[in-house]
Amino acid sequence: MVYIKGELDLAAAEQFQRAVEPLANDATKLLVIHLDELTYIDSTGIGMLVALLKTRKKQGARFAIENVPPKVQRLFDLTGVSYFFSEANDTTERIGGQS
Amino acid sequence: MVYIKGELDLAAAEQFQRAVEPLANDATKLLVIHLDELTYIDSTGIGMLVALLKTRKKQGARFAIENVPPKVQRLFDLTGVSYFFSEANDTTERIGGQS
Amino acid sequence: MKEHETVVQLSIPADAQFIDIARLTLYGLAAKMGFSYEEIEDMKVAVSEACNNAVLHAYNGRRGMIHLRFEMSADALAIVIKDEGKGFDYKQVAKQAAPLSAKPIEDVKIGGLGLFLMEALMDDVSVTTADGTEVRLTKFRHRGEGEHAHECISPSSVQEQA
Amino acid sequence: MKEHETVVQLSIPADAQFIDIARLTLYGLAAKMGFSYEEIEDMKVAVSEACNNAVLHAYNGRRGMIHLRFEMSADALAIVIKDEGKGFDYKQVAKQAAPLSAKPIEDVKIGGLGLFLMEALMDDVSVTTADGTEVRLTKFRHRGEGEHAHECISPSSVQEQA
Ligand SMILES: Nc1ncnc2c1ncn2[C@@H]1O[C@H](COP(=O)(O)OP(=O)(O)O)[C@@H](O)[C@H]1O
Ligand SMILES: Nc1ncnc2c1ncn2[C@@H]1O[C@H](COP(=O)(O)OP(=O)(O)O)[C@@H](O)[C@H]1O
Repeated sequence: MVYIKGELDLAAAEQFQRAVEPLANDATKLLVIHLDELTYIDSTGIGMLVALLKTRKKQGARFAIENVPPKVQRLFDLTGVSYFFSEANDTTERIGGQS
Repeated sequence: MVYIKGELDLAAAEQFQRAVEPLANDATKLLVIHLDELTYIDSTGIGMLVALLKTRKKQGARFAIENVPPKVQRLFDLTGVSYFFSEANDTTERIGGQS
Repeated sequence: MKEHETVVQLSIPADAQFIDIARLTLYGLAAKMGFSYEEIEDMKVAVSEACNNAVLHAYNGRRGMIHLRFEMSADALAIVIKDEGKGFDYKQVAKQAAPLSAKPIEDVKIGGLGLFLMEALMDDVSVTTADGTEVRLTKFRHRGEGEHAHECISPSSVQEQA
Repeated sequence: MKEHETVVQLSIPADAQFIDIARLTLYGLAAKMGFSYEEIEDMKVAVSEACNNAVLHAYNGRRGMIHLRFEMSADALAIVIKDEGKGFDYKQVAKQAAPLSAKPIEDVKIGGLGLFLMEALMDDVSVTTADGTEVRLTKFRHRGEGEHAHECISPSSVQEQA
Protein backbone atom coordinates (compact mmCIF):
# COMPACT_ATOMS: atom_id res chain seq x y z
CA MET A 1 0.00 0.00 0.00
CA VAL A 2 1.17 3.45 -0.87
CA TYR A 3 -0.25 6.64 0.57
CA ILE A 4 0.21 9.76 -1.46
CA LYS A 5 0.19 12.91 0.59
CA GLY A 6 0.36 16.49 -0.62
CA GLU A 7 0.76 17.46 -4.24
CA LEU A 8 1.37 15.02 -7.08
CA ASP A 9 2.70 17.51 -9.59
CA LEU A 10 5.71 17.97 -11.82
CA ALA A 11 7.86 18.92 -8.82
CA ALA A 12 6.97 15.67 -7.05
CA ALA A 13 7.37 13.43 -10.11
CA GLU A 14 10.91 12.28 -9.47
CA GLN A 15 10.31 11.54 -5.81
CA PHE A 16 7.18 9.61 -6.70
CA GLN A 17 8.93 7.50 -9.33
CA ARG A 18 11.76 6.72 -6.96
CA ALA A 19 9.40 5.65 -4.19
CA VAL A 20 6.98 3.67 -6.30
CA GLU A 21 9.25 1.97 -8.85
CA PRO A 22 10.47 -0.88 -6.63
CA LEU A 23 6.88 -1.60 -5.59
CA ALA A 24 5.61 -1.38 -9.15
CA ASN A 25 8.09 -3.99 -10.29
CA ASP A 26 7.13 -6.51 -7.65
CA ALA A 27 4.40 -8.36 -9.52
CA THR A 28 3.77 -10.81 -6.69
CA LYS A 29 2.26 -8.20 -4.40
CA LEU A 30 -0.94 -6.27 -4.68
CA LEU A 31 -0.25 -2.54 -5.16
CA VAL A 32 -2.87 -0.19 -3.72
CA ILE A 33 -2.50 3.57 -4.06
CA HIS A 34 -4.42 5.57 -1.48
CA LEU A 35 -5.28 9.12 -2.45
CA ASP A 36 -7.12 10.39 0.67
CA GLU A 37 -4.48 12.95 1.44
CA LEU A 38 -3.72 14.01 -2.09
CA THR A 39 -4.33 17.77 -2.15
CA TYR A 40 -3.41 18.45 -5.76
CA ILE A 41 -2.98 16.55 -9.00
CA ASP A 42 -2.71 17.60 -12.62
CA SER A 43 -1.95 15.90 -15.93
CA THR A 44 1.59 15.11 -14.75
CA GLY A 45 0.31 13.14 -11.78
CA ILE A 46 -2.44 11.52 -13.80
CA GLY A 47 0.18 10.50 -16.37
CA MET A 48 2.27 8.89 -13.64
CA LEU A 49 -0.69 6.88 -12.36
CA VAL A 50 -1.57 5.73 -15.89
CA ALA A 51 2.05 4.71 -16.47
CA LEU A 52 1.95 2.72 -13.25
CA LEU A 53 -1.23 1.00 -14.34
CA LYS A 54 0.35 0.07 -17.66
CA THR A 55 3.39 -1.39 -15.93
CA ARG A 56 1.23 -3.47 -13.63
CA LYS A 57 -1.05 -4.65 -16.44
CA LYS A 58 1.90 -5.75 -18.55
CA GLN A 59 3.11 -7.91 -15.66
CA GLY A 60 -0.37 -9.21 -14.98
CA ALA A 61 0.04 -7.75 -11.49
CA ARG A 62 -2.75 -6.45 -9.30
CA PHE A 63 -3.25 -2.71 -8.89
CA ALA A 64 -5.90 -0.49 -7.34
CA ILE A 65 -6.46 3.20 -6.66
CA GLU A 66 -8.56 3.99 -3.62
CA ASN A 67 -10.12 6.80 -1.59
CA VAL A 68 -10.11 9.30 -4.41
CA PRO A 69 -11.10 12.81 -3.21
CA PRO A 70 -13.96 14.37 -5.21
CA LYS A 71 -11.87 17.06 -6.89
CA VAL A 72 -9.34 14.44 -7.99
CA GLN A 73 -12.13 12.15 -9.21
CA ARG A 74 -13.46 15.04 -11.26
CA LEU A 75 -10.11 15.32 -13.09
CA PHE A 76 -9.99 11.53 -13.55
CA ASP A 77 -13.44 11.73 -15.15
CA LEU A 78 -12.62 14.74 -17.33
CA THR A 79 -9.45 13.19 -18.70
CA GLY A 80 -11.05 9.78 -19.24
CA VAL A 81 -8.74 7.84 -16.92
CA SER A 82 -11.50 6.84 -14.48
CA TYR A 83 -12.45 4.14 -16.96
CA PHE A 84 -9.03 2.50 -16.72
CA PHE A 85 -8.70 2.91 -12.98
CA SER A 86 -12.10 1.47 -12.16
CA GLU A 87 -11.44 -1.40 -14.55
CA ALA A 88 -8.17 -2.09 -12.72
CA ASN A 89 -9.88 -1.92 -9.34
CA ASP A 90 -12.57 -4.37 -10.53
CA THR A 91 -10.04 -6.84 -11.84
CA THR A 92 -8.09 -6.59 -8.62
CA GLU A 93 -11.19 -7.34 -6.62
CA ARG A 94 -12.17 -10.21 -8.87
CA ILE A 95 -8.83 -11.92 -8.37
CA GLY A 96 -9.23 -11.44 -4.68
CA GLY A 97 -7.19 -8.41 -3.62
CA GLN A 98 -8.02 -7.02 -0.24
CA SER A 99 -7.21 -3.41 0.60
CA MET B 1 -16.09 41.89 24.22
CA VAL B 2 -14.60 41.93 20.78
CA TYR B 3 -13.01 38.97 19.07
CA ILE B 4 -10.52 39.73 16.36
CA LYS B 5 -10.20 36.98 13.81
CA GLY B 6 -7.79 36.78 10.89
CA GLU B 7 -5.37 39.51 9.97
CA LEU B 8 -5.23 42.93 11.60
CA ASP B 9 -3.32 44.71 8.88
CA LEU B 10 -3.63 47.81 6.74
CA ALA B 11 -6.32 46.16 4.61
CA ALA B 12 -8.43 45.45 7.70
CA ALA B 13 -7.94 48.86 9.31
CA GLU B 14 -11.10 50.51 8.07
CA GLN B 15 -13.32 47.58 8.95
CA PHE B 16 -11.76 47.41 12.39
CA GLN B 17 -12.29 51.10 13.08
CA ARG B 18 -15.89 50.89 11.93
CA ALA B 19 -16.62 47.89 14.12
CA VAL B 20 -14.80 49.05 17.23
CA GLU B 21 -15.52 52.81 17.28
CA PRO B 22 -19.04 52.64 18.77
CA LEU B 23 -17.78 50.29 21.47
CA ALA B 24 -14.71 52.40 22.17
CA ASN B 25 -16.86 55.46 22.77
CA ASP B 26 -19.10 53.77 25.29
CA ALA B 27 -17.16 54.54 28.46
CA THR B 28 -19.69 52.87 30.74
CA LYS B 29 -18.85 49.38 29.51
CA LEU B 30 -15.71 47.33 29.92
CA LEU B 31 -14.03 46.76 26.53
CA VAL B 32 -12.11 43.50 26.20
CA ILE B 33 -10.29 42.64 22.99
CA HIS B 34 -9.67 38.92 22.47
CA LEU B 35 -6.81 38.03 20.20
CA ASP B 36 -6.92 34.19 20.25
CA GLU B 37 -7.77 33.96 16.59
CA LEU B 38 -5.57 36.78 15.36
CA THR B 39 -3.31 35.22 12.74
CA TYR B 40 -1.37 38.30 11.75
CA ILE B 41 -0.62 41.77 13.07
CA ASP B 42 1.93 44.41 12.16
CA SER B 43 2.62 48.03 13.13
CA THR B 44 -0.69 49.11 11.58
CA GLY B 45 -2.67 46.80 13.85
CA ILE B 46 -0.53 47.62 16.87
CA GLY B 47 -1.10 51.31 16.16
CA MET B 48 -4.86 50.73 16.11
CA LEU B 49 -4.76 48.96 19.46
CA VAL B 50 -2.65 51.73 21.00
CA ALA B 51 -5.07 54.35 19.65
CA LEU B 52 -7.93 52.43 21.21
CA LEU B 53 -6.11 52.32 24.53
CA LYS B 54 -5.55 56.09 24.39
CA THR B 55 -9.23 56.71 23.67
CA ARG B 56 -10.29 54.56 26.61
CA LYS B 57 -7.74 56.06 28.97
CA LYS B 58 -8.84 59.60 28.11
CA GLN B 59 -12.41 58.64 29.03
CA GLY B 60 -11.28 56.83 32.14
CA ALA B 61 -12.94 53.73 30.65
CA ARG B 62 -11.88 50.17 31.27
CA PHE B 63 -9.99 48.29 28.58
CA ALA B 64 -8.17 44.97 28.36
CA ILE B 65 -6.42 42.86 25.75
CA GLU B 66 -6.57 39.13 26.32
CA ASN B 67 -5.44 35.77 24.98
CA VAL B 68 -2.51 37.13 23.04
CA PRO B 69 -0.89 34.45 20.83
CA PRO B 70 2.89 34.07 21.36
CA LYS B 71 3.92 35.50 18.01
CA VAL B 72 1.71 38.55 18.58
CA GLN B 73 3.07 38.95 22.12
CA ARG B 74 6.57 38.92 20.67
CA LEU B 75 5.72 41.92 18.47
CA PHE B 76 4.06 43.68 21.42
CA ASP B 77 7.28 43.17 23.39
CA LEU B 78 9.56 44.26 20.55
CA THR B 79 7.64 47.45 19.90
CA GLY B 80 7.28 48.28 23.58
CA VAL B 81 3.49 48.27 23.70
CA SER B 82 3.25 45.32 26.11
CA TYR B 83 4.01 47.75 28.88
CA PHE B 84 0.92 49.84 28.11
CA PHE B 85 -1.34 46.87 27.51
CA SER B 86 -0.42 45.05 30.69
CA GLU B 87 -0.80 48.29 32.63
CA ALA B 88 -4.28 48.69 31.13
CA ASN B 89 -5.18 45.09 31.99
CA ASP B 90 -3.97 45.57 35.57
CA THR B 91 -5.98 48.75 36.01
CA THR B 92 -9.03 47.05 34.59
CA GLU B 93 -8.68 44.19 37.02
CA ARG B 94 -8.10 46.52 39.96
CA ILE B 95 -11.33 48.37 39.28
CA GLY B 96 -13.10 45.06 39.06
CA GLY B 97 -13.47 44.13 35.41
CA GLN B 98 -14.26 40.53 34.76
CA SER B 99 -13.48 39.00 31.38
CA MET C 1 -4.36 47.42 -19.95
CA LYS C 2 -8.07 47.94 -19.99
CA GLU C 3 -9.94 50.38 -17.77
CA HIS C 4 -11.08 49.02 -14.40
CA GLU C 5 -8.56 46.27 -14.50
CA THR C 6 -6.21 45.49 -11.67
CA VAL C 7 -3.02 43.65 -12.53
CA VAL C 8 -0.65 41.50 -10.50
CA GLN C 9 2.47 40.06 -12.09
CA LEU C 10 4.63 37.16 -11.02
CA SER C 11 7.83 35.85 -12.57
CA ILE C 12 9.23 32.50 -11.54
CA PRO C 13 12.09 30.36 -12.88
CA ALA C 14 10.93 27.77 -15.42
CA ASP C 15 11.54 25.07 -12.86
CA ALA C 16 8.97 22.60 -11.53
CA GLN C 17 9.83 23.65 -7.95
CA PHE C 18 8.22 27.07 -8.39
CA ILE C 19 4.91 26.18 -9.97
CA ASP C 20 3.30 25.93 -6.54
CA ILE C 21 4.17 29.60 -6.01
CA ALA C 22 2.06 30.42 -9.07
CA ARG C 23 -0.77 28.39 -7.54
CA LEU C 24 -0.47 30.25 -4.22
CA THR C 25 -0.72 33.65 -5.89
CA LEU C 26 -3.62 32.49 -8.02
CA TYR C 27 -5.36 31.17 -4.94
CA GLY C 28 -4.91 34.45 -3.05
CA LEU C 29 -6.22 36.59 -5.88
CA ALA C 30 -9.10 34.33 -6.89
CA ALA C 31 -10.29 34.01 -3.28
CA LYS C 32 -10.16 37.81 -2.97
CA MET C 33 -12.37 38.06 -6.05
CA GLY C 34 -14.92 35.72 -4.55
CA PHE C 35 -14.48 32.71 -6.82
CA SER C 36 -15.76 29.44 -5.37
CA TYR C 37 -13.54 26.64 -4.09
CA GLU C 38 -14.28 24.56 -7.20
CA GLU C 39 -13.56 27.41 -9.57
CA ILE C 40 -10.27 28.08 -7.82
CA GLU C 41 -9.28 24.42 -8.00
CA ASP C 42 -10.06 24.39 -11.71
CA MET C 43 -7.96 27.49 -12.30
CA LYS C 44 -5.10 26.05 -10.25
CA VAL C 45 -4.90 23.01 -12.52
CA ALA C 46 -5.22 25.04 -15.73
CA VAL C 47 -2.51 27.51 -14.71
CA SER C 48 -0.25 24.67 -13.58
CA GLU C 49 -0.69 22.91 -16.92
CA ALA C 50 0.46 26.04 -18.74
CA CYS C 51 3.44 26.33 -16.36
CA ASN C 52 4.26 22.64 -16.71
CA ASN C 53 4.43 23.12 -20.47
CA ALA C 54 6.77 26.09 -20.12
CA VAL C 55 9.02 24.02 -17.85
CA LEU C 56 8.95 20.91 -20.03
CA HIS C 57 8.86 22.23 -23.57
CA ALA C 58 9.89 25.88 -23.83
CA TYR C 59 13.57 26.09 -23.01
CA ASN C 60 15.08 22.72 -24.02
CA GLY C 61 16.73 22.37 -20.63
CA ARG C 62 18.22 25.87 -20.64
CA ARG C 63 17.35 28.29 -17.85
CA GLY C 64 14.43 30.60 -18.43
CA MET C 65 11.57 32.35 -16.73
CA ILE C 66 7.79 32.04 -16.68
CA HIS C 67 5.91 35.33 -16.50
CA LEU C 68 2.39 35.29 -15.12
CA ARG C 69 0.02 38.19 -15.39
CA PHE C 70 -3.23 38.16 -13.41
CA GLU C 71 -5.80 40.57 -14.82
CA MET C 72 -8.69 41.15 -12.44
CA SER C 73 -11.75 42.88 -13.74
CA ALA C 74 -15.33 43.16 -12.56
CA ASP C 75 -16.45 40.19 -14.61
CA ALA C 76 -13.43 37.93 -14.98
CA LEU C 77 -9.99 36.81 -13.95
CA ALA C 78 -7.61 36.32 -16.86
CA ILE C 79 -4.24 34.70 -16.30
CA VAL C 80 -1.57 35.10 -18.95
CA ILE C 81 1.29 32.60 -18.76
CA LYS C 82 4.23 33.55 -20.92
CA ASP C 83 7.61 32.02 -21.69
CA GLU C 84 10.36 33.19 -24.03
CA GLY C 85 11.03 29.70 -25.29
CA LYS C 86 10.88 28.01 -28.64
CA GLY C 87 7.11 28.14 -29.18
CA PHE C 88 5.15 25.47 -31.07
CA ASP C 89 2.48 24.94 -33.69
CA TYR C 90 -0.60 25.54 -31.58
CA LYS C 91 -3.17 24.96 -34.36
CA GLN C 92 -1.70 21.56 -35.05
CA VAL C 93 -1.45 20.55 -31.38
CA ALA C 94 -4.89 21.93 -30.43
CA LYS C 95 -6.58 19.50 -32.80
CA GLN C 96 -5.22 16.62 -30.77
CA ALA C 97 -6.28 18.00 -27.39
CA ALA C 98 -8.71 15.35 -26.15
CA PRO C 99 -9.31 13.10 -23.19
CA LEU C 100 -8.12 9.51 -23.25
CA SER C 101 -10.48 7.30 -25.16
CA ALA C 102 -11.70 3.93 -24.05
CA LYS C 103 -9.20 1.81 -25.88
CA PRO C 104 -7.09 -0.99 -24.40
CA ILE C 105 -4.74 0.50 -21.80
CA GLU C 106 -1.76 -0.91 -23.70
CA ASP C 107 -2.48 1.50 -26.55
CA VAL C 108 -3.01 4.59 -24.41
CA LYS C 109 -0.35 7.23 -24.96
CA ILE C 110 0.42 9.27 -21.88
CA GLY C 111 0.66 13.02 -22.35
CA GLY C 112 -1.16 15.56 -24.45
CA LEU C 113 -3.69 16.20 -21.68
CA GLY C 114 -2.42 19.64 -20.70
CA LEU C 115 -4.11 21.76 -23.36
CA PHE C 116 -7.22 19.63 -23.12
CA LEU C 117 -7.49 20.28 -19.38
CA MET C 118 -6.99 24.02 -19.84
CA GLU C 119 -9.86 24.03 -22.34
CA ALA C 120 -12.04 21.91 -20.10
CA LEU C 121 -11.43 23.84 -16.91
CA MET C 122 -11.46 27.46 -18.10
CA ASP C 123 -14.11 29.53 -19.88
CA ASP C 124 -11.70 30.71 -22.52
CA VAL C 125 -8.22 29.71 -23.67
CA SER C 126 -6.12 31.45 -26.28
CA VAL C 127 -2.53 30.76 -27.25
CA THR C 128 -0.09 32.99 -29.09
CA THR C 129 3.27 31.62 -30.16
CA ALA C 130 4.85 34.66 -31.81
CA ASP C 131 7.75 35.17 -29.41
CA GLY C 132 7.85 32.18 -27.12
CA THR C 133 4.47 30.98 -25.94
CA GLU C 134 1.71 33.05 -24.37
CA VAL C 135 -1.30 31.23 -22.97
CA ARG C 136 -4.27 33.31 -21.89
CA LEU C 137 -6.76 31.62 -19.56
CA THR C 138 -10.03 33.32 -18.61
CA LYS C 139 -12.61 32.48 -15.96
CA PHE C 140 -15.76 34.58 -15.79
CA ARG C 141 -17.43 35.50 -12.54
CA HIS C 142 -20.93 34.16 -12.42
CA ARG C 143 -22.38 36.87 -10.23
CA GLY C 144 -24.18 39.19 -12.60
CA GLU C 145 -23.42 42.51 -10.94
CA GLY C 146 -20.58 44.59 -12.21
CA GLU C 147 -19.07 45.37 -8.83
CA HIS C 148 -15.42 46.04 -8.28
CA ALA C 149 -12.95 43.27 -7.67
CA HIS C 150 -11.86 44.84 -4.40
CA GLU C 151 -15.10 45.25 -2.68
CA CYS C 152 -15.97 41.66 -2.12
CA ILE C 153 -13.68 40.46 0.61
CA SER C 154 -11.69 41.64 3.46
CA PRO C 155 -9.26 39.13 4.84
CA SER C 156 -10.08 39.87 8.41
CA SER C 157 -13.21 39.89 10.45
CA VAL C 158 -14.15 41.47 13.71
CA GLN C 159 -16.82 39.80 15.77
CA GLU C 160 -18.59 41.44 18.59
CA GLN C 161 -20.26 39.86 21.54
CA ALA C 162 -21.95 42.19 23.95
CA MET D 1 22.15 38.89 -10.41
CA LYS D 2 24.75 36.92 -8.55
CA GLU D 3 25.75 33.39 -9.38
CA HIS D 4 23.75 30.64 -7.67
CA GLU D 5 20.88 32.96 -7.05
CA THR D 6 17.31 32.17 -7.91
CA VAL D 7 14.94 35.07 -8.39
CA VAL D 8 11.17 35.37 -8.17
CA GLN D 9 9.46 38.69 -8.87
CA LEU D 10 6.03 39.92 -7.89
CA SER D 11 4.34 43.19 -8.75
CA ILE D 12 1.17 44.25 -6.95
CA PRO D 13 -0.84 47.47 -6.95
CA ALA D 14 0.13 49.83 -4.13
CA ASP D 15 -3.14 49.03 -2.40
CA ALA D 16 -3.54 47.56 1.07
CA GLN D 17 -5.73 44.78 -0.36
CA PHE D 18 -2.78 43.14 -2.10
CA ILE D 19 -0.19 43.06 0.65
CA ASP D 20 -1.40 39.63 1.74
CA ILE D 21 -0.43 38.36 -1.73
CA ALA D 22 3.13 39.45 -1.02
CA ARG D 23 2.96 37.55 2.27
CA LEU D 24 1.68 34.41 0.52
CA THR D 25 4.53 34.42 -1.99
CA LEU D 26 7.06 35.09 0.74
CA TYR D 27 5.63 32.23 2.77
CA GLY D 28 5.82 29.80 -0.16
CA LEU D 29 9.42 30.66 -1.00
CA ALA D 30 10.71 30.83 2.57
CA ALA D 31 9.10 27.48 3.43
CA LYS D 32 10.72 25.97 0.34
CA MET D 33 14.09 27.24 1.56
CA GLY D 34 13.61 25.60 4.93
CA PHE D 35 13.23 28.69 7.12
CA SER D 36 11.53 28.05 10.45
CA TYR D 37 7.99 29.10 11.29
CA GLU D 38 9.30 31.95 13.48
CA GLU D 39 11.71 33.18 10.83
CA ILE D 40 8.91 33.18 8.26
CA GLU D 41 6.59 35.09 10.59
CA ASP D 42 9.31 37.68 11.17
CA MET D 43 9.89 38.10 7.45
CA LYS D 44 6.15 38.39 6.81
CA VAL D 45 5.91 41.35 9.17
CA ALA D 46 9.05 43.03 7.83
CA VAL D 47 7.96 42.71 4.19
CA SER D 48 4.46 43.91 5.05
CA GLU D 49 5.90 46.98 6.82
CA ALA D 50 7.81 47.88 3.67
CA CYS D 51 4.67 47.36 1.57
CA ASN D 52 2.54 49.35 4.03
CA ASN D 53 4.95 52.26 3.64
CA ALA D 54 4.75 52.10 -0.15
CA VAL D 55 0.94 52.10 0.07
CA LEU D 56 0.78 54.90 2.64
CA HIS D 57 3.62 57.22 1.75
CA ALA D 58 4.94 56.66 -1.77
CA TYR D 59 2.26 57.75 -4.19
CA ASN D 60 0.27 60.48 -2.40
CA GLY D 61 -2.99 58.75 -3.20
CA ARG D 62 -2.19 58.27 -6.88
CA ARG D 63 -2.14 54.76 -8.36
CA GLY D 64 1.17 52.98 -8.40
CA MET D 65 2.78 49.58 -8.12
CA ILE D 66 4.96 47.78 -5.59
CA HIS D 67 7.64 45.55 -7.07
CA LEU D 68 8.98 42.73 -4.94
CA ARG D 69 12.06 40.75 -5.79
CA PHE D 70 12.88 37.58 -3.87
CA GLU D 71 16.54 36.58 -4.19
CA MET D 72 17.18 33.07 -2.97
CA SER D 73 20.73 31.95 -2.44
CA ALA D 74 22.38 29.16 -0.52
CA ASP D 75 22.86 31.28 2.57
CA ALA D 76 20.09 33.87 2.54
CA LEU D 77 16.76 35.14 1.32
CA ALA D 78 16.79 38.81 0.33
CA ILE D 79 13.55 40.60 -0.43
CA VAL D 80 13.69 43.89 -2.30
CA ILE D 81 10.55 46.02 -2.05
CA LYS D 82 10.49 48.87 -4.53
CA ASP D 83 8.10 51.69 -5.33
CA GLU D 84 8.37 54.49 -7.87
CA GLY D 85 6.98 57.08 -5.47
CA LYS D 86 8.29 60.23 -3.93
CA GLY D 87 11.03 58.76 -1.75
CA PHE D 88 12.06 60.23 1.63
CA ASP D 89 15.06 61.18 3.72
CA TYR D 90 16.02 57.77 5.04
CA LYS D 91 19.00 58.90 7.13
CA GLN D 92 16.80 61.36 8.97
CA VAL D 93 13.95 58.92 9.53
CA ALA D 94 16.20 55.99 10.49
CA LYS D 95 17.49 57.90 13.50
CA GLN D 96 13.98 57.95 14.92
CA ALA D 97 13.28 54.25 14.38
CA ALA D 98 12.75 53.00 17.93
CA PRO D 99 10.24 51.11 20.02
CA LEU D 100 7.75 53.01 22.15
CA SER D 101 9.29 54.15 25.39
CA ALA D 102 7.69 53.83 28.78
CA LYS D 103 6.21 57.29 29.01
CA PRO D 104 2.61 58.12 29.91
CA ILE D 105 0.32 56.71 27.22
CA GLU D 106 -1.09 60.18 26.59
CA ASP D 107 2.28 61.25 25.19
CA VAL D 108 2.84 58.20 23.00
CA LYS D 109 2.83 59.02 19.30
CA ILE D 110 1.49 56.25 17.14
CA GLY D 111 3.47 55.45 14.02
CA GLY D 112 7.11 55.30 13.14
CA LEU D 113 7.34 51.63 14.10
CA GLY D 114 7.65 50.28 10.55
CA LEU D 115 11.35 50.81 9.97
CA PHE D 116 12.10 49.82 13.53
CA LEU D 117 10.32 46.48 13.09
CA MET D 118 12.13 45.79 9.82
CA GLU D 119 15.45 46.35 11.61
CA ALA D 120 14.40 44.24 14.57
CA LEU D 121 13.04 41.32 12.56
CA MET D 122 15.57 40.99 9.74
CA ASP D 123 19.32 40.36 9.75
CA ASP D 124 20.00 43.25 7.41
CA VAL D 125 18.03 46.24 6.14
CA SER D 126 19.18 48.73 3.55
CA VAL D 127 17.18 51.52 1.96
CA THR D 128 17.87 53.42 -1.26
CA THR D 129 15.75 56.42 -2.18
CA ALA D 130 17.24 57.43 -5.51
CA ASP D 131 14.26 56.77 -7.74
CA GLY D 132 11.32 56.09 -5.47
CA THR D 133 12.12 53.87 -2.50
CA GLU D 134 13.90 50.53 -2.51
CA VAL D 135 14.04 48.56 0.73
CA ARG D 136 16.27 45.51 0.84
CA LEU D 137 15.58 43.02 3.63
CA THR D 138 17.88 40.05 4.22
CA LYS D 139 17.47 36.97 6.39
CA PHE D 140 20.37 34.53 6.63
CA ARG D 141 19.92 30.82 6.84
CA HIS D 142 21.38 29.49 10.02
CA ARG D 143 22.27 26.05 8.77
CA GLY D 144 25.97 26.22 8.12
CA GLU D 145 26.17 24.10 5.00
CA GLY D 146 26.13 25.81 1.65
CA GLU D 147 23.57 23.56 0.07
CA HIS D 148 21.31 24.63 -2.73
CA ALA D 149 18.03 26.36 -2.10
CA HIS D 150 16.14 23.73 -4.04
CA GLU D 151 17.28 20.62 -2.38
CA CYS D 152 15.66 21.04 0.95
CA ILE D 153 11.99 20.49 0.38
CA SER D 154 9.66 18.76 -1.88
CA PRO D 155 6.07 19.75 -1.45
CA SER D 156 4.82 16.21 -1.65
CA SER D 157 5.53 13.06 0.17
CA VAL D 158 4.94 9.46 -0.59
CA GLN D 159 4.54 7.09 2.30
CA GLU D 160 4.77 3.38 2.00
CA GLN D 161 3.26 0.77 4.19
CA ALA D 162 4.01 -2.81 3.32
N1 LIG E 1 5.10 26.55 -23.66
C1 LIG E 1 5.37 25.67 -24.65
N2 LIG E 1 6.53 25.75 -25.35
C2 LIG E 1 6.80 24.86 -26.34
N3 LIG E 1 5.96 23.87 -26.71
C3 LIG E 1 4.81 23.73 -26.04
C4 LIG E 1 4.44 24.61 -25.00
N4 LIG E 1 3.22 24.25 -24.54
C5 LIG E 1 2.84 23.19 -25.26
N5 LIG E 1 3.78 22.85 -26.18
C6 LIG E 1 3.70 21.74 -27.16
O1 LIG E 1 2.36 21.29 -27.21
C7 LIG E 1 2.28 19.89 -26.91
C8 LIG E 1 0.98 19.54 -26.21
O2 LIG E 1 0.94 20.10 -24.91
P1 LIG E 1 -0.03 19.49 -23.83
O3 LIG E 1 -1.40 19.36 -24.40
O4 LIG E 1 0.05 20.35 -22.62
O5 LIG E 1 0.50 18.04 -23.52
P2 LIG E 1 1.90 17.51 -22.98
O6 LIG E 1 2.61 18.67 -22.36
O7 LIG E 1 1.54 16.45 -22.03
O8 LIG E 1 2.62 16.98 -24.19
C9 LIG E 1 3.53 19.61 -26.11
O9 LIG E 1 3.92 18.28 -26.19
C10 LIG E 1 4.54 20.56 -26.73
O10 LIG E 1 5.11 20.01 -27.90
N1 LIG F 1 8.16 53.93 0.59
C1 LIG F 1 8.16 55.17 1.16
N2 LIG F 1 7.92 56.28 0.42
C2 LIG F 1 7.90 57.51 0.98
N3 LIG F 1 8.14 57.72 2.29
C3 LIG F 1 8.40 56.67 3.09
C4 LIG F 1 8.43 55.34 2.57
N4 LIG F 1 8.73 54.51 3.59
C5 LIG F 1 8.87 55.26 4.68
N5 LIG F 1 8.68 56.57 4.40
C6 LIG F 1 8.78 57.70 5.35
O1 LIG F 1 9.42 57.25 6.52
C7 LIG F 1 8.60 57.46 7.68
C8 LIG F 1 8.81 56.37 8.73
O2 LIG F 1 8.34 55.14 8.29
P1 LIG F 1 7.97 54.00 9.32
O3 LIG F 1 9.10 53.82 10.27
O4 LIG F 1 7.62 52.79 8.56
O5 LIG F 1 6.75 54.54 10.15
P2 LIG F 1 5.28 54.99 9.70
O6 LIG F 1 5.04 54.41 8.35
O7 LIG F 1 4.40 54.40 10.74
O8 LIG F 1 5.32 56.48 9.73
C9 LIG F 1 7.19 57.54 7.12
O9 LIG F 1 6.33 58.27 7.95
C10 LIG F 1 7.42 58.21 5.77
O10 LIG F 1 7.49 59.59 5.90
